[in-house]
Amino acid sequence: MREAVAAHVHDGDTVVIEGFTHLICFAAGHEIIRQRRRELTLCRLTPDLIYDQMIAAGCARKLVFSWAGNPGAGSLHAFRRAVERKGGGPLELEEYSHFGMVARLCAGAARLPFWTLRDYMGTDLPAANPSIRTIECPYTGEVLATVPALNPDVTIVHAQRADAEGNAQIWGLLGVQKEAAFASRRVIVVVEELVDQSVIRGDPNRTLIPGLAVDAVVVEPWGAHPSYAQGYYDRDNEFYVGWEEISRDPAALERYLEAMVYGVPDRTGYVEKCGDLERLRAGSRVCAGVNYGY
Amino acid sequence: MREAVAAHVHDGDTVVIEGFTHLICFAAGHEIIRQRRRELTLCRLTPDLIYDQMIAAGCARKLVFSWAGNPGAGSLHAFRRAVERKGGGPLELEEYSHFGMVARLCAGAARLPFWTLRDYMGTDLPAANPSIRTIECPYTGEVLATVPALNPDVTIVHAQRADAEGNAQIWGLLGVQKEAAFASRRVIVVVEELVDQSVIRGDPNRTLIPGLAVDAVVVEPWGAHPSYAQGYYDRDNEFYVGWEEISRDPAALERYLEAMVYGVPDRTGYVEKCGDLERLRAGSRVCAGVNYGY
Amino acid sequence: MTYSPAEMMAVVAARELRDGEVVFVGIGLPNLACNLARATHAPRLLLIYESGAVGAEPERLPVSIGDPSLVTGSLMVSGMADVFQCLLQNGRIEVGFLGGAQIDRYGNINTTVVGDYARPTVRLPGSGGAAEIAIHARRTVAISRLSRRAFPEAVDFITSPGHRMRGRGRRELGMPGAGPVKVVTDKGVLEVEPDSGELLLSALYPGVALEEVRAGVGWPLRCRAALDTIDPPTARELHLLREVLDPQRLFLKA
Amino acid sequence: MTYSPAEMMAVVAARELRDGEVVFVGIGLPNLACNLARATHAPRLLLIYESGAVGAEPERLPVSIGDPSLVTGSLMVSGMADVFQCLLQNGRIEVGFLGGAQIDRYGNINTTVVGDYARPTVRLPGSGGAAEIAIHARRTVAISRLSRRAFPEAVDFITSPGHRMRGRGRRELGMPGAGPVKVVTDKGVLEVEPDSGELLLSALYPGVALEEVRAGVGWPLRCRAALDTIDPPTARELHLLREVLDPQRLFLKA
Repeated sequence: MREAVAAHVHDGDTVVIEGFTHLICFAAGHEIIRQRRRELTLCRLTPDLIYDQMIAAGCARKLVFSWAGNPGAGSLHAFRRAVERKGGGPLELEEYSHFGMVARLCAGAARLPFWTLRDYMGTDLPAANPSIRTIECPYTGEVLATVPALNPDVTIVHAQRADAEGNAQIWGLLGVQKEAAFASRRVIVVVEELVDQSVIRGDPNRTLIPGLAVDAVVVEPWGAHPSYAQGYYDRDNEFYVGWEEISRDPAALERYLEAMVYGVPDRTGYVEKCGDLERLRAGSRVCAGVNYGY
Repeated sequence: MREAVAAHVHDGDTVVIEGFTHLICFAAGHEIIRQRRRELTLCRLTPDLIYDQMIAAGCARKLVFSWAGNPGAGSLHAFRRAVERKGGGPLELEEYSHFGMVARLCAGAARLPFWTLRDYMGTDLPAANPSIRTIECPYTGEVLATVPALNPDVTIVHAQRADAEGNAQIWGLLGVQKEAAFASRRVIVVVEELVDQSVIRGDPNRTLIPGLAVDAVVVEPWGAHPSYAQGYYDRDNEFYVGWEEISRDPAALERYLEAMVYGVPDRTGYVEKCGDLERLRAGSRVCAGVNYGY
Repeated sequence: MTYSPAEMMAVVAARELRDGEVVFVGIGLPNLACNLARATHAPRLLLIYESGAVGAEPERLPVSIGDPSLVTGSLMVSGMADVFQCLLQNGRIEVGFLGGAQIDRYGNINTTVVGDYARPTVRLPGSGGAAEIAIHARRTVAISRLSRRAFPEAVDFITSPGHRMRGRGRRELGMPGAGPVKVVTDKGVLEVEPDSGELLLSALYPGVALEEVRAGVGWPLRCRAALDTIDPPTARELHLLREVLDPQRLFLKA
Repeated sequence: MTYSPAEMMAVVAARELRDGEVVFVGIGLPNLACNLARATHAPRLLLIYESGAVGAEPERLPVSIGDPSLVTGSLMVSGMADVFQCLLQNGRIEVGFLGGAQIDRYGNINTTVVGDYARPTVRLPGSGGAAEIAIHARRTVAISRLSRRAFPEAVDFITSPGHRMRGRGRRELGMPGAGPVKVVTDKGVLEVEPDSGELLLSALYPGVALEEVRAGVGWPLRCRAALDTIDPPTARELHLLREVLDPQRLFLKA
């Protein structure tokens, strides 16, 4: 991870770490904090705890997003302090809805300059964000919304497994990882397990991101904690609930970063310091295979 | 099948039977021929033998397509006779490239009136088809191609398996079946196997079309023959090669339809008359399952 | 039998759902309402989460819309591009649930900022999928507790459009869905008046006085000509909520 | 060792491929060329079929681009929307193969009609993915046998654009890829002259006279200043083609 972040994440980059609740790569976020990257434009539908930590650590110049809360538990207070100018920031915002962010990545993945959607009429979002525009249908004359393509410098995707060439398989929630990877100039795939290519070739319909789009593969078990990896470990909901108290207090947040990010050399160190993660280990619900014969 | 076609396919309808080489629902095409539907607008990327048969049988008023050949074996002669005015037709054509047809179904599935693509510059296709137009990007000013949405009256998709509500799972080549189903007013799913819903729920990432988009489920083993169903049976390549000779001769084609379509009451009759289909039965290449536990 | 306002809200929201409908579910009370409906009068309700889980039947109470229990045993997992394009924009969602820090006279909802957008007093999470749910779901049901702060005459920021936005109506703006036809509160139900687009009181909960509702609304609330009667939660509904659906009282606290 | 024109064409096309490249493969000679390259100098060539099979390693000779053997054991199966948007339009395809009934002086290819579009003498299959492959692949290689009919001065219909279309160049028209930089024929190789966009003869196969090539081209074919030398197929190449890749001579007949 150290080498991958050093090689592919630079100061000033536009960075996407995707994963909708599922497979959020905290391991990569922490390494970016440790390497003290600055002036990043951070993009994610849901900034989640990981971007709250990166904002608190001073990595971010700008946030591009659609829902900035702590899912099911409260606020992202480092984010709020920055935006409400209560001791944080400044932090530039570029705000969409989920569909708008998804559409931006669809355009990026298709290498089109924009994407069309039926959205935003009657809302105040276009007034808050001049990048939300309109276009007229060449067939019906209808006016539809557009958003510009998002083509990040680097996208980091956490996957359950990949081979050494980065052919990555994901099951459970898929979010916008495929679109983000194809939209990006560089792609880091972080996996719970590195598998032999025969595992990938055994079930090719399960592959979400092909190795041809991947620049680095990093093996990092528990790399999504406190988020989750279906079939590997559950979400650490206690940590999400507890984040409310940590992030509300800048000193507590700083202590957290000191202890769990700056204070450990790598993900292995983090996992050791977390203590008993085994309580989150997934139970077994293995599905049946299908026949690829002919 | 008889009831599903009677209920959902009407004279004058715009009909899509999709499946790219894989899972082409000949069973549905034959039933439409048997029920003597007329004035249909037939849409498919690759008309293939099935639309050649439907054109020969007089079902089609118009063909919307992007590649009209007999893959790996020759021509579709009923189609050619109609277009070349050599005893067939008239048959109206609306012609795109594959990407254009895919884009039309993407727009239809998203319920947008058009789709944008970077295509057709320098080609004679827009001159041949005035529905291929352009649009100017509201961000960069670039001029890009557009195609209009395709929203068929009815789409027929063949799948390996579905539950009684039509939640359909497909593996192997996926083509544009998902987009066609979502674009369509009505959807018939034809399956090799009807399975208990627990099979579907056991591996939800394998589901391509949800039951909420499906109007009828028909169980028709061997329903894609002479096309193939991965994991069930191989393509009957001899039939594809032999079609060249049948379709070249209008009388031979008529004899074929009499024997194998009009001359059998249903798919079971067809399968019996085909004789030894077991030679096409798929070998076993069952993949491993994945863990959905948490 | 006594019951809490949260329990009543979950029950009233559940009764809004018809069997077989396709529902876009949020976490918390909407999720409880949907699962209560499934356990009572609407066993064939189809639950879709914006995370991509379709036909979820979670074996535990999901703590987020991306909970793994929503995936395991579901009918389909869609990528989010399909969720928004093929399901929501396609018109497949019959009911959507919305909540918000502010709901105004015309059903506009604000989940973005309190105060000015550029220098907000309180920065809220933002739209998520709420803007497009409000536009595309065939109808939406909003759930919110009454207070003058939560029900202002006009919201500070329109995140999710209601029935009149700066004087313009939904049809004029080309919105496919009917918008927030009902608002389920802790004291009664508001419903839209079709012509004006204004929210009117359509029902009071048992034992609630009209003045209690008016005290929690920041505009001169009008009442529908005849108010509906709403039955209190049944013993079975309360049993399901308390013992089966949310035994730890995660979302039924107050 | 004697060899057929088809064998020579497969060998020459194979040698055009560099190890590690991402290739959009067609059926027939392009497929044989790719698999020959993989078996010789380019083991890491990545084969993508427009049907959606990525990284295919078929255990039998595929008879169509949708053959099940292309799926079994492949690295990924993409839906066709992803094939065209995320792979081709995205710029991930480094080499595309094209064939056609007609190829003209500027590399334009016709697979649509002979004669007038509305009343064709011969109706050909149409574009398939050829139009967008010609536009987006970083470079394309065309394969076709020489004849005056197949190589007219100007094609009847431009299905896949070459280097000059009705007087306009690729860059002017905004095409991302370099187009058909080489045409592999049964007698020699044509290459584009960058400034004029015209196809020139760049190499003759062993034992072929210039006049034989000129006889199969419908315009006054110019030659590059210095012609490349092309080695005949090696014994190993012929062995692989004949014994391993197409033992039934499905595509190597003539």
